[in-house]
Amino acid sequence: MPEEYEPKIVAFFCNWCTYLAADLAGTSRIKYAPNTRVIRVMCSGRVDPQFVLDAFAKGADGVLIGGCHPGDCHYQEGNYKALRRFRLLQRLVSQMGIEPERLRLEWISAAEGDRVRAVIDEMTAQLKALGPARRSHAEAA
Amino acid sequence: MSEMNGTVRIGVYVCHCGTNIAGIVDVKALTHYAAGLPNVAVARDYKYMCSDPGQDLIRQDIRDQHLNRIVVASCSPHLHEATFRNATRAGGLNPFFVQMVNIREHDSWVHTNHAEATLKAIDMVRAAVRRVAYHEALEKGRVSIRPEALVVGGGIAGIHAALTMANAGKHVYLVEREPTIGGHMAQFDKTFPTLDCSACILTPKMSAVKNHPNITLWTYSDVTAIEGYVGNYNVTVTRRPRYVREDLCVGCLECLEACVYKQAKVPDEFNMGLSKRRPIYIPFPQAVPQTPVIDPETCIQFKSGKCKKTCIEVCGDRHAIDLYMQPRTEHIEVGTVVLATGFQTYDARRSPYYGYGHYPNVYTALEIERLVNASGPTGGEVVLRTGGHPKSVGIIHCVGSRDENTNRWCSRVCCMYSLKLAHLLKEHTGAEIFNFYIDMRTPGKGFEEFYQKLLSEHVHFIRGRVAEVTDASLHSSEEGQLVIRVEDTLAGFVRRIPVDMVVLATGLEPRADAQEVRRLFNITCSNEGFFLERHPKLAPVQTFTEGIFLAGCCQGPKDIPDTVAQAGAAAAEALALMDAGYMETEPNTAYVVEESCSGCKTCISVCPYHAISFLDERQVSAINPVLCKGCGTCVAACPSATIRQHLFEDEQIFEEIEGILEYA
Amino acid sequence: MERRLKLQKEAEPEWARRISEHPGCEGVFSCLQCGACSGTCPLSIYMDFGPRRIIGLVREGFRTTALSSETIWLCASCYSCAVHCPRKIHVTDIMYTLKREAIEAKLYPRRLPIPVLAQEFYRAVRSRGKNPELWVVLRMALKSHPLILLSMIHTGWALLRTGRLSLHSEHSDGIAEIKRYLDLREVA
Amino acid sequence: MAPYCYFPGCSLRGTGIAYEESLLEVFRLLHLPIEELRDWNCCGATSYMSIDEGSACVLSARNLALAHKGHYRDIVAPCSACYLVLRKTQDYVERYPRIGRRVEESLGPGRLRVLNEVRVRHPLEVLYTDVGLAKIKAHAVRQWPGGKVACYYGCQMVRPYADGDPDHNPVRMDELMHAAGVPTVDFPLKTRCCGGTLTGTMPPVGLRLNEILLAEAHHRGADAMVTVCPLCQYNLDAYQADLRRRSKTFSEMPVFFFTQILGWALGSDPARLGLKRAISGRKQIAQWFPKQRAEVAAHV
Repeated sequence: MPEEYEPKIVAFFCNWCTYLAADLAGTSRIKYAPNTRVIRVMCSGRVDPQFVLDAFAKGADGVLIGGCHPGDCHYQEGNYKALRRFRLLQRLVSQMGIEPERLRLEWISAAEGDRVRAVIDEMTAQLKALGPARRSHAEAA
Repeated sequence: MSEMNGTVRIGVYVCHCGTNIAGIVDVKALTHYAAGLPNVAVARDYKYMCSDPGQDLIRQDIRDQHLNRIVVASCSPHLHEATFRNATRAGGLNPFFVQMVNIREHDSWVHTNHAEATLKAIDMVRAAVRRVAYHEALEKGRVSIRPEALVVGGGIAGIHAALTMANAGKHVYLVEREPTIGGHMAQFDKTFPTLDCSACILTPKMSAVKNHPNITLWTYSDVTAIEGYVGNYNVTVTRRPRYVREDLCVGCLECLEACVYKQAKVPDEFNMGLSKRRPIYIPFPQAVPQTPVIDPETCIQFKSGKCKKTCIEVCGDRHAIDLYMQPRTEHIEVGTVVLATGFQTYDARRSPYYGYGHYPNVYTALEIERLVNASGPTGGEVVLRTGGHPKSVGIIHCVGSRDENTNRWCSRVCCMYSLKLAHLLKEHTGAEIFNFYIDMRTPGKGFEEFYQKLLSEHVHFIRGRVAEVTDASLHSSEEGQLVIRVEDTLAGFVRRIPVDMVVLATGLEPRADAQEVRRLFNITCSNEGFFLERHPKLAPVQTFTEGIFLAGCCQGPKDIPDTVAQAGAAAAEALALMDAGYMETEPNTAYVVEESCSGCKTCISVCPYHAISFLDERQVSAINPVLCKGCGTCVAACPSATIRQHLFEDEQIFEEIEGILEYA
Repeated sequence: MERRLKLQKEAEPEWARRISEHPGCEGVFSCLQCGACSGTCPLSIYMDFGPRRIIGLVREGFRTTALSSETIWLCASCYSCAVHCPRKIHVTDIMYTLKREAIEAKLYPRRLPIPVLAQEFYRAVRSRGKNPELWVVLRMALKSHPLILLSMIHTGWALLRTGRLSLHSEHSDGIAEIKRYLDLREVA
Repeated sequence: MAPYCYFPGCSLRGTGIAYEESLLEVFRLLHLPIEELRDWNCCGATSYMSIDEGSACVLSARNLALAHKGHYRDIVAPCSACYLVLRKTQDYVERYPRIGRRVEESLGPGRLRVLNEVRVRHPLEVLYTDVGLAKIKAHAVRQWPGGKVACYYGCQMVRPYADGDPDHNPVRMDELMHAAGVPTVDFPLKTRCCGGTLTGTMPPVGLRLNEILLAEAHHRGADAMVTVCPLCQYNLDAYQADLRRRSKTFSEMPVFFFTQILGWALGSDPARLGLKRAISGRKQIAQWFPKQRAEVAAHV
């Protein structure tokens, strides 16, 4: 690649913890990599596996799901449901030949603005190292 | 089921937010790009979209340009979604045809590269434009709000919140963990900067609580469970047995004198262990309720069963003492909750270099409050643990505050209460007083004046964080005293100052069980562990859980006036809800498309609110919109994609995903 | 009398920034100037500035003043400041960094034996791989204050008669390897 | 069990020779296998850090690498300076890539990670954790004749890389002494710096620091001081004559290595503990350990 390749990460953030953490990162003027695009859902439990597969199919280099810490879910246990689905997704995705680093689930509470930076910067760096996702595989989904 | 109804005409509005957004994102380019997107009828940028003229743009365009979808690229929806929905409604359009794009918190404030930030904004706007086309008209739901309120914590914050709501005619349940209400304020001697007697201004409010027809006071009790949702919380309160029945006790306190323990033997919690109490006791004379407690840990009858039970004898036919009392569980329904669970002070043992717990004459500030108090353990006479009166006192500020090794925040009240204690100790003992501070913080009405007063009283102020308190003397002049070693950073040299008494101005920190309480009420904590408010500026007493409000130090360190003000604010917010009698709810509930439901019942198992039932006759699931909180878990779980969610329809999210990823 | 005035042109903010990038010096700009370091330091009472003011000088970029101070050399690196600092600043490591800079810039106070000892020690170990205590001390004394030797005679004799002074100086067998390791710096 | 790797450092071959003698004796009595690190080099101490921290880390890295090559799990560094620099090197190569690269240049590619596979231990911590107070108690066969002792921990062993003992108030040496039946006094200056090399470079300053320590120990009713570091022991022991000259109220006291005291309690032949190498308090030592009189006399 001539100029540095910029991966694109689709992020699903829950309305009550991770989305607010990202807002906090903003109000605290914490700087991080500009590679994520956040889609707000009420709860990480709303993230339908199809969303993730569609994102990869349409050319996402990575998908990040953010929810409340275990026990802190605004809807009691949506994040546990998300976790179960996530495990399933991981297997599915790897069968499609997509590297595991490209799919990530993180618990980030509304108070952890700096964690948003840490996670996004780390994931961006990993994806840069990996290079663009092999879309052909993804489209098989 | 949403589909593109008629021709979609979208208006896109890009906010500069002064330079907050425009300083990083190229708003002109963004607007120009948006104007070229499919279905976009008009795209504008404006300095402040949230201002009236900004909102007018939307209203005008809806009428003149016949817009039926609105996209606002500005700040977080948590801040202004309501604003733009209202503007849209005012324009004669259903408010749910709006989609916000967060290009401030999630873009301009967190990125530095103009090109990258603008590109990100472009992606996000494109996604919103595609999404909003699939929006549909929705009506807000309503939940009724019960007129009863629960206040947790009976310190000055809880007391004031409870009284305010009770005076407004609402029924209030005040639950306090300790045997009496009053909290920390009851332990203070005087209050800064006015030096009026803490008890004198607190106790009238305490008895007001006791006598208020609209207040149910449960002391020695804990909230053990809470279910339901805003307006309709079901609360379980467990009342621990005090072994003296409040309904029968007349508060004569004869039982205390009658106790077989002629000499009190148990360290008195209220006096910070500086005095002793009996197994049957009342925390302090003006305690509310005026009902003694029996502490089974130390009562002979409970330990051995071999007590003469003189307390019961003297209580006579009042029969108020009941050694067989059991814990009681109360179930109540309330519409709103005010949390006022307060703080705890930093444990000075965590800073061993100051010798608390090792040198008897090292005290915490709270201990001094009791020591100088006329009704305290020594009747207000300042006597050292080793006997005698101090001729010199060192007050060390910022103990367990502003310290990365312990608590990193400023506790806000220590400077002022240290000044207060300096004044009181000088008044009581005439001792030489040394204050050791890092920065003197007196930003409050009359605070700076108070500082000035102390300076004129010849109290010493030495700027420097004390390194250690030791009894190792370097010179005969230090023999038998505690030596404070500190750099006098203003004079520029290290000093050793021998004193008879050391006072540690310990900071304020979250209660040890703050995390459990937070989970119980389903709210969040900030990093420090204090309860997190919904917005630091605009919603300082709200939480992210509707109907639950914060008052006092459980939200962060603050002094009494600020606590009372905040308690009033919390009460007002709760009252506003209860007086309205109902609250509008986001119409983001899930719903079943019956014809495609396979009746597999997967959804029923995943719903945390039991909002989904199975209609046997029709063999399909049905969702009760009142119980549904709109998390969408069932939607994602439904194998036949037959459960859907308003505001978060699959199409809408797919459009958002593809909008983000489609490179223009 | 001494005229005390600092012109802003004497300040070197770039240097301050550079220092803050050295290992252990990250915290220099978060200093509160509370004086916990100088207060707990057993030697600050002999220092011309003391750790707190040194950090003040560093972050304001007063390079020469900081590097020519005696303070940094009197630091015996007991790390008391580091564990007391409410901002977790590694004051001791900042002192080390300044010592290195002072030697490179040849700004260290000439009359002080301490930097001389450090350099003698450095040379001895480079050539032997081990530190021949007696040798290093002698050279240090001769190079700075030969008079110190007088004060050492008693101690020296006591050590000798209790067999605590090894006159022959040990070598590491791997000295060749060690030299190669250490020299890498010069080439790199 | 795998033998401990013994890293004497320069002092234990010179001024601190008694530390080596007694340390090895204690390990022998407790049947702890210990072998000297072959071909070790100087740790660089504080001086190296003052001139070039890269090289300082290289010096210690070499010792760690040697220990790893010898398949040792623990490297035992009795000298606080050595202990600190070894720990600091492990810390720095992890935390600061620049240092890491510099060290890797020397050790060769891939050798960096091995450095943290060796555990750096101080003998005090080995005896406290690996052996344990109970076993010391059980093996302590001999009554201590030397009265009360003041346990002096010094600085670099407790700060900043304290191993389990709280850095503001370490207690493990005191507990070991009690286990060995040796009474201790409350010594508030237990972690106050002895001045290190200042006794040599700035005698008035260095001496004063040690005067304060010895005076306070005496004031607290201690008959002797106990140390865990060769430099502390040297400073406290070697200059008492000068201190006596400075003030008549000053009274001499022996300054032991904690291993000398443990060795005695564990029943060692005093001759093997290097007691005769003391410079100060030789009178007391002669009284407390009569068997030694002949030997001591020979040196007076």
